Amino acid sequence: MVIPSCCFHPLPVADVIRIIDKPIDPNVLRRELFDPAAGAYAGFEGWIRNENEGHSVERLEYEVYAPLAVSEGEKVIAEAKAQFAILHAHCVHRTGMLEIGECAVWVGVSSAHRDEAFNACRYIIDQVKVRLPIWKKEHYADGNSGWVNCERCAEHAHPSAVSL
Amino acid sequence: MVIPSCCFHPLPVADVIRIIDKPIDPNVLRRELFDPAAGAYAGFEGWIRNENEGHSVERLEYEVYAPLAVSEGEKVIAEAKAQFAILHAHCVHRTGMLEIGECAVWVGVSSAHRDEAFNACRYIIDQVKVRLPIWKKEHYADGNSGWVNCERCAEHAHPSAVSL
Amino acid sequence: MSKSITVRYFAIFREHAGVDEETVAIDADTAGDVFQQLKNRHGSREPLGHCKVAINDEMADWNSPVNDGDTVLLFPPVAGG
Amino acid sequence: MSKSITVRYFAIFREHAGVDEETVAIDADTAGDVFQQLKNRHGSREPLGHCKVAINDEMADWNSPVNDGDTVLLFPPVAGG
Repeated sequence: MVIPSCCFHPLPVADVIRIIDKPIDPNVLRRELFDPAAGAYAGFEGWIRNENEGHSVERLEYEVYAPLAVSEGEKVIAEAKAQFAILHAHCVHRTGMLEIGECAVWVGVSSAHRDEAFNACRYIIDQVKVRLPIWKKEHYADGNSGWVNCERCAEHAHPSAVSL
Repeated sequence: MVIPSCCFHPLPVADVIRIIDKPIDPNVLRRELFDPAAGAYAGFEGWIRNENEGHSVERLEYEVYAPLAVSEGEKVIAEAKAQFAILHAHCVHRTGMLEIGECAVWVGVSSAHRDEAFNACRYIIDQVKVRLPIWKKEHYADGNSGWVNCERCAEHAHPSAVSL
Repeated sequence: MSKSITVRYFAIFREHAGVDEETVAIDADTAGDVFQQLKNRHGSREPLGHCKVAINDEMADWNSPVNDGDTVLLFPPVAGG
Repeated sequence: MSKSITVRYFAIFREHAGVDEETVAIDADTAGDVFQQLKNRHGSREPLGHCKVAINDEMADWNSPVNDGDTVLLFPPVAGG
């Protein structure tokens, strides 16, 4: 379905970050960022890919602690709005089991000019990846599975590298 | 309509840059970039905004010399693919009369990791804006109109600033 | 002095502990003490600096004090996106 | 020596010239010569460096040579996106 972008009207937008267990629909989400003063829109999507660090990945399971993911995500977006001259910024993150090609996270930013949209979009996804309480477990083609950043990290942790 | 992104299948993609006179549909376009090896998607859209350099803008008229816009656009995308480790990159630009809020240009890039998607997307839109034979005429609320980068630029051109 | 602390485990920590949540009697001054003393529960050899902690649903530091009745959330290294 | 050159005007150049295209007899060695000698047609005071030119549908430089029968496309400053 083509929604002519000229026919936009501001949607009621209460939440700038959302955790959902259904497919992300970027086409609906980007419409929430429309603004007659917006000349630029930058969007980022994280997709499930079929490989990670040499492992063949079949699907990915996300665990999200929603109360703190939302409060920390709101902080990230507020920081982006304080740092960059943007109009609107939203983020949606999936939880649950995702298949190859599915969208795990979406970030959208609208602004008058493109510099700010790109920079804010990049800031938000970078921060979301390192600050929000979200974990993913890869399920491999060989039947094994592993928590990303956890098991391999623990294997390689030597006492001398331990720090508070 | 939600198209579950898990159900993608590669679309036949002949042209990486297109000039069209109908609304741009980013949701269809982004699907062309799906790839099982893609972990990141960066998208940019240029929207018609209601103001430029203090003028209240009512609509924007694009003129495109398509044969050279396409050949120059193909060069830009080939350069992006040579410079950045990306999987797919496409660009679509509108021609004709556009209303406030409409999408004038769309750029989409998919890649394994997000750095490359962001950098290639930014490169493509930056080059498209300065290299492709595309012009826009702003129609103002007061009934006047003006070619962007042309009339004001000509007004301010002093002989001493003229250079080859 | 022993405090009653409710501990919540996430992701790999939960898998190791075998429970989402448990209440323990523990002699701990800080969130870091809780992590170290429950090594045999969450089973992690991660450096503390790789992990995160929240107390009563607010992000905290490893040297944040814990009080009797607090809920401490132990977060393994995050991997959003 | 006079050459027969077909000139195509775009955007504001076309509006000034009042035609999309015309064939002129002109004594010009380069694309830049064409631009300068047709100032009263395209009416532009733009510096050449702000404008672009194509010859026979290939992007060219202002010092590219023009030959009898060529089509020269005069592009005012572009503004895509």
